[in-house]
Amino acid sequence: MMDALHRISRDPLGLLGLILVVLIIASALLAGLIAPYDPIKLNIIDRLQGPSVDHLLGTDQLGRDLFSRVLYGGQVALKVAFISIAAALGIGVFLGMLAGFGPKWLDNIIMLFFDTIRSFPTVMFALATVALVGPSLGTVIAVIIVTSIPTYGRVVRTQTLTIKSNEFVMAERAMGVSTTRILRVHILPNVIGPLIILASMDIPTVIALEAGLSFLGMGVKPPTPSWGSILNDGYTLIRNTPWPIIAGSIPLVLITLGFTFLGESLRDLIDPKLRKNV
Amino acid sequence: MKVRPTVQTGVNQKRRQILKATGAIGVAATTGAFSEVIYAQGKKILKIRAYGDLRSLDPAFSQGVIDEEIQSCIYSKLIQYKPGREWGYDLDAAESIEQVDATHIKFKLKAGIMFTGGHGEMTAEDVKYSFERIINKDLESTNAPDWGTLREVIVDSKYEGTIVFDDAYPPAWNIAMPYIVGNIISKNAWQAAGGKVDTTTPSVSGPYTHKEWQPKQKTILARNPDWHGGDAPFDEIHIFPIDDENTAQIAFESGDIDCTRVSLGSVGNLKASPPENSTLEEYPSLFYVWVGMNVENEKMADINLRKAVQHCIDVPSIMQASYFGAASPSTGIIAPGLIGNRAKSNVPPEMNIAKAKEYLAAAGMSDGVSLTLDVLNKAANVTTAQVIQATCAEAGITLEVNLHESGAFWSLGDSSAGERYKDIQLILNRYSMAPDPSYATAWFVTSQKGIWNWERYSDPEFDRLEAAAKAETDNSKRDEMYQTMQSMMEDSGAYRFLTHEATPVIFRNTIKPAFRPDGLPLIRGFTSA
Amino acid sequence: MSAEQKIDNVLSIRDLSVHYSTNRGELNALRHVNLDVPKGSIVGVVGESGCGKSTLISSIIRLLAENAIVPNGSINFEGSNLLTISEDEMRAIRGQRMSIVFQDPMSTLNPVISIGRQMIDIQYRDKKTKQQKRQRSIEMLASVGIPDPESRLDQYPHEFSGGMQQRISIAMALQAQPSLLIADEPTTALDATLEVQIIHLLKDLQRDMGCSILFISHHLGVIAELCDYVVVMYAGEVVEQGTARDVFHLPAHPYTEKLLKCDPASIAEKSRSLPTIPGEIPDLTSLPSGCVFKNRCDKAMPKCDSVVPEWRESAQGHFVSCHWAKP
Amino acid sequence: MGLYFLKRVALSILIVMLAVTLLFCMIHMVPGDPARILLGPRATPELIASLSAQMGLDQSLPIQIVKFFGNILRGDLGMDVITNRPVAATVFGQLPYTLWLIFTAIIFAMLIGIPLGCYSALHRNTLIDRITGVISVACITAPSFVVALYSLLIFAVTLHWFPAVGAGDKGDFWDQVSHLVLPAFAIGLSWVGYLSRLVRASMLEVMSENHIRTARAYGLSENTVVYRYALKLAVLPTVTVIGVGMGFLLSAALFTEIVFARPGIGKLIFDSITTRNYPVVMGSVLVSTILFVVSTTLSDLINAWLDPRIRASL
Amino acid sequence: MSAVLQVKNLRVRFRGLSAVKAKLKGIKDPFIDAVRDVSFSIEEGQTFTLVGESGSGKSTLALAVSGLLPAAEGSINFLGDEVTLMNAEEMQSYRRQISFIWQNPVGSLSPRQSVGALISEPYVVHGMKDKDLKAEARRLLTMVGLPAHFAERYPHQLSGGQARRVGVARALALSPRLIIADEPTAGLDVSVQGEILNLLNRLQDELGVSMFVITHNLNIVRHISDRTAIMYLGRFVEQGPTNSIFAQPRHPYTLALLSANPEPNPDANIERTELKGEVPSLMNRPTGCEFHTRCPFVSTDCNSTFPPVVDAGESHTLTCHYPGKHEQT
Repeated sequence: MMDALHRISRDPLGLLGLILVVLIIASALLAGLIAPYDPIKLNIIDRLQGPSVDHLLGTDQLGRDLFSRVLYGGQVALKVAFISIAAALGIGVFLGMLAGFGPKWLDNIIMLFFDTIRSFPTVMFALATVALVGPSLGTVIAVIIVTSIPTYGRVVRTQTLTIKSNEFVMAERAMGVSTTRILRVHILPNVIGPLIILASMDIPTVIALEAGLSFLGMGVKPPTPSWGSILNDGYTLIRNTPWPIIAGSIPLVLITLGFTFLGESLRDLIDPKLRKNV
Repeated sequence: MKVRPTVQTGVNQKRRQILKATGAIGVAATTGAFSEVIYAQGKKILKIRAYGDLRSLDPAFSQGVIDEEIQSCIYSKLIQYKPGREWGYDLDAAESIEQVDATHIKFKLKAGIMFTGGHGEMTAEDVKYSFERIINKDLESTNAPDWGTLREVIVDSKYEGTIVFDDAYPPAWNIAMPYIVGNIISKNAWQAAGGKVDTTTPSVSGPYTHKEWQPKQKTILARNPDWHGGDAPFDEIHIFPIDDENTAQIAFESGDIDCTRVSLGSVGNLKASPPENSTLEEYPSLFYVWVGMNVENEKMADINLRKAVQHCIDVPSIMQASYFGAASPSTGIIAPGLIGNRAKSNVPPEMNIAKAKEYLAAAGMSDGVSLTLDVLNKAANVTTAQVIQATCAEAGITLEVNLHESGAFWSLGDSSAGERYKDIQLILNRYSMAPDPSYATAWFVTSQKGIWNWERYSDPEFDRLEAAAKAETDNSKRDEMYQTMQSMMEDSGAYRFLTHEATPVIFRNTIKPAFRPDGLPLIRGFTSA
Repeated sequence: MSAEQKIDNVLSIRDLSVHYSTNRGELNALRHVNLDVPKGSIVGVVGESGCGKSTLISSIIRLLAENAIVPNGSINFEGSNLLTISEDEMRAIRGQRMSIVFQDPMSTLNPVISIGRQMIDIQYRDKKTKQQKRQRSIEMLASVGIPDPESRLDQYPHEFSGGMQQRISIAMALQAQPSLLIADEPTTALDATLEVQIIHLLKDLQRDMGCSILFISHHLGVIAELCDYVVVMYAGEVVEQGTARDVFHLPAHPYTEKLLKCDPASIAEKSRSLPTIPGEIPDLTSLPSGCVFKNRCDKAMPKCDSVVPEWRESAQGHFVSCHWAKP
Repeated sequence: MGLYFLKRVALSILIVMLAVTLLFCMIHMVPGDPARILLGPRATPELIASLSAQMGLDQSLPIQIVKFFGNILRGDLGMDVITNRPVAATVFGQLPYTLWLIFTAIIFAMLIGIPLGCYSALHRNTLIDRITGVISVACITAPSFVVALYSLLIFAVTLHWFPAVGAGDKGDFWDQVSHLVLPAFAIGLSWVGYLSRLVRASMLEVMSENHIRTARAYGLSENTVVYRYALKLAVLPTVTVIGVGMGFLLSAALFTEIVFARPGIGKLIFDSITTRNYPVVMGSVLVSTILFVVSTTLSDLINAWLDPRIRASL
Repeated sequence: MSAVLQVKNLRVRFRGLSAVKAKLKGIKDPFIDAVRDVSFSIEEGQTFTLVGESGSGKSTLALAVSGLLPAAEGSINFLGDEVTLMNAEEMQSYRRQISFIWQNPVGSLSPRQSVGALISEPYVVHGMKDKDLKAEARRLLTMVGLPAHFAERYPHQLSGGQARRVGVARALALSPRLIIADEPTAGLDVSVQGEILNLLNRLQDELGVSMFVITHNLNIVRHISDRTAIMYLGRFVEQGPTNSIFAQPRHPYTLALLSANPEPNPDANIERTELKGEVPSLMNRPTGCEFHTRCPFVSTDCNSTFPPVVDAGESHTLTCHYPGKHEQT
């Protein structure tokens, strides 16, 4: 671990990524301490202000402090990203290993399921889901989980197939090791490391998707501050003030840079062949 | 005189130069089938935005303003809305028209109004066909209710006829004859087409003909050379469906369209620094926006709670936050300028937390209560909901805002689709409106419960008044009746009226537009400046 | 192989060191290496994994990894020092006057380009028509024993077996009739019966074309059979070099001696206890003082601990770096 | 190869059927009655019932689905309940716009992204590599609706270089091209970043392979090595990613089609779902899944064309 | 001395083509015989060696013997029990009694497990968790000549020779009756090869375990093996006591293999039997003697009739029409 950190710190972009990620996570976690204002407190008189000493990023149409909203929005973003990616990873890993290690017919069925899900445009699936259960943080998370499962599942399947053909798997089987133990003890640890890197690089995509859903009015419930809803507010207010869009974009760009560079750096460290068979 | 502004022609040349200079930018080949070139110089083209796309060219099936904007250009009516700030009408196909008694309207058509496509001259027979087919049950026209109590049209002579109602129906002058169901079509052509048409039309009689519909792209109208009223002012009219208001404004600024409604949020900026060569005009609007409360919901059944909510909502704040100060608070559901508009509401627009708390105490909810507010997921609604949420919190009412996409939202109160209507507590709603008060009150009668009356408000007196007012021909009495009805709604606590919004429009000075008093464009009335 | 004979050497490496900068510090992959390849001869380089064979090859063709440093030494190839000439000059040498056959035939050829295309591409310097180049490729394939070369020219590497791929690699390497062919363990990935075929092929081609071959292998038998001269490497150093006969019959360095002894192939009698070289190669990032082999040498003496043995001629044309070696 | 196609087609049909059924079921569970939405506020219950029957909504879901597939076999996608035109006319009227948009965006992304990635890979860890790295990653992030809006404000409103809305006049090629530039840019920008990172990574990987060392050992010029020997392999993953990316592209197209008021299938899907226009939902889902299946098959074929090893395994 | 393992007429097949493809191409038998008609036995405490080149079916045979691949025909008898008929439970107990040493020293060790965990895994799997796993790991490490602290290392931190020792330790954990070693010296340097062979020999002497060694390296065979079989295209072409095979190779293929091993002596004058061409594909085996396409001594009838099994005495058998023909030329 320390070794990895040390090696990342030797790669300037990796270091930049690490710093950004730490910075953003810390600012989201400590939003309650850092944020100068209540993110949902209205102040209609001071609405639509530009950046000033009082409001670092200005205020939105309800006079709420954008800087505070951006900080709190980080919590939403990270919540969405971590919960949905963790769940998608969990299910994707399970199904992917099953497909990769199981019998051919099961593999075929799971792959068919993956392809079917993937064949929907994400937004169409999101629309249908939102229409079904209404827009909320949970819906966003659910949509992301379902649409990400095939991606991870496929990677895991390919990895599992590769690992399966490795000699050590045969060695374990010859020893009489059960399939579940092989999957759990011998394959999972080999699959999960690279996958987490892949997933970390997906975090920005997930956050951007949340922004997209907010744009279509299908994001989180008001008044929860999220980067997506800030961006969406910014979109409607674009002719009044550019600041909400800027405020919403800054963390998005930073977190993307952060996770991508950190992920790439880790990937180069661990397995350069990772992205090949997505 | 050129209608396309010179600036824009310049833009176009510049654009082409750039394209030629940069090469094809990686795009190859065109899609073959395209034949016409309509960029010919010297054509007068009006380019205007509509907020949605064409759905039908059949008056019996047209769906509201979007279709009507097109149909009113290609069909003739007995009377047309008069452009300007005051509601009124001009004669169109009718040479004369008069209300002879409560249930009879006599008209005489102008001679020589020709239908295109060789379908001959417009006669009273065509009027009869046009109006009666709408109320014919077999046709299943969605617009039948607009004709109210219409019974029949009697053909008196080639050009003369009488419109006969079962009961008095004053709205015929406001929302029937000059509106969707007032379009006169060629009986001949329609019967040849099988009795109804879709997005094409076999024959027209207005200043323009329907030239082409490019779905989700534009509708093109071309000058009708045979129009009885002389030469229409434009060679072509291009109507662009653009739902996003930012885009619409950008399209205007970049010169792609000549006239559009702009968002209320832009009004301030546009006023402060108006784009060159253009005019911004503000019109009131007929829309009405209110917060409804479901009187049958277990929690909301207590009138004190409903009254508390009424007092928690600060309309001026909403006007600022959601409408950028470009709209004013409303007193009810009938907009200023229409019969029945109230000067003042019973509950003042400003919030009164103290009073709200009193009502809460009376309802035994001093410790606070949590409620839900259902909202359609459009920006202004979401903002409004957040303001309401914030002010309600001050009185101890915790509001959970539920967003819905349009399909789900519009079925919320539908009692034929499951039990969801029972869960409605607070709902932020916005209905559109035609310029007759009956159009507004019709949704709040007992029989509309579970259809459009989502508050499930019910009062026999209201129902009685609604029926009577519709048939009242004395305008001052009508006015009084509608005012009373709105007071009853407000006093029930089930309604907190917010606003009628506003319609700011912007147009290029190269054209002379024509708007209804509510700011909707009367495209056939547009001329070049 | 003395200084006087230098003129006859196609390749002569003097005092070459190559270091890699790594996370663990500087890795001394090659240290003060001397090596000569006389004209028209086959020189075998033998050594176990980690002895620096591949670094040696990479430095000769000047395709070292990015983190490599060459602190000293020279590589003289037909009169020019490969370490100082320009990149363009070096490119002109590669594939023309010096070419190479790599270890793993499966990954040596570009999988998505046809054999013919690859063979024609490397003749880019020749001012011949495409047809002539193609003809030349067909001839080369025929000469390395590919049946029906004309039609196979349009096939892709994966359509050939491993043995065939290695033949193609050799054909490509010899196409320009280079004066030096570097063969990097070209038979390791092949079965024994194929290995024999390839060795014979190499030997025949070398005789016909008169080129020199620098043959790298860990297989002592192959070296003994094929090579005129042998260079023995250990832990980044050349510890011994001489004629094949000298080195195999009279090994002068204890490592060579032990290596020869522990090859099971050289032990004809069944033995339940084979000779070994106990211990491991020292860590190249922190080398011990003195002789690199001392920790595994049973002849080690106190001097070995402190003094790096000199590179000297122990017999006519037989060089060694060991304190025991007689001058 | 023939067998591969048979299998592929069978699988594709299965995927399309599954996808259509799945989404159809989802939408059907959703509240919201198309008849009501369609008929508007003045509709009487009788009218609604009559229209529902006309649309076949009074039948059970499985029957509706079976009927739908049965009709497809007869080449009938049903009637668009809003305009009363055949769904096929609606869908295929919108499809070309989106296809051109996506196609242009991808070409744009490839023309910029692939050389950029190559350049970065070849100049690894130089300042330029790091700068292009930061820029391309920033490109990946930019939500397409924000890019769309800003490109409108800059290129249409301020600079007047390109038109703002619509898809251009039929028959006027340059007009259509000029209408395509900004939306394609808005969609393509994130792909520029994505492709450049992808190509950089796979280029780095390919450049470290043995056969590249061989090519260099033969003194092939660096250009030949990179652009003829390495690039062909390095773009393989890119082709796959683009093929699979069809779903994302359609989503991105939706945003730009809204912002640019452009006709297109993305917008059509959005509108038909929100209006519960079931026949159009079914028709457009059908078309978009077919699009996905075709694009993945196409990318497989392109991969096979580029890589003889894959060709052999087909 | 009794046989630990007895294999009779074993046949292992794979599906070479999918059912549909085979139908389309009109091929009746879409299967490939990777191992065909193989019989041999391994005696208690002895080493049986199988020699062959890549693709000859050596590893397939080993997997089939251990029950990891199904046998299509024939019998595999382990200490009186028929392996091909075992149920899951019996198979598990069979697995306890045989163990493997795999070809790739590092690659056959699960990469994310520590050496200690790897070595003690057999106990965990076979329900002996209550054993002092750490002590067992120490014991086994010592047994194969590795220091105890190696238990904390991970496979990628090991050299080839060390990894191979770990593999041996693992194979010994459950005190098996039979060890199957697939290319135990592959990928190792010459000096390390000797160490591993000595280790295997020592352990066999100490523990009396039987061994089934697979290799293509003839040089090591004579030092470890009691009995040797030569495999070509999935068949045994020659089999007999190791001494006899080395002293008097009779089959031309054996001859070629033996002579293909250059001696580390520049003066050695090898009379080499060189083979033509390459190994034919299993998909279309040659008619008659399957070796005739490459045989330097091929005669007219070799390509038409399958050669008889020739007994060369001392339980040394071979399949050839003209055994020992090279001696006449």
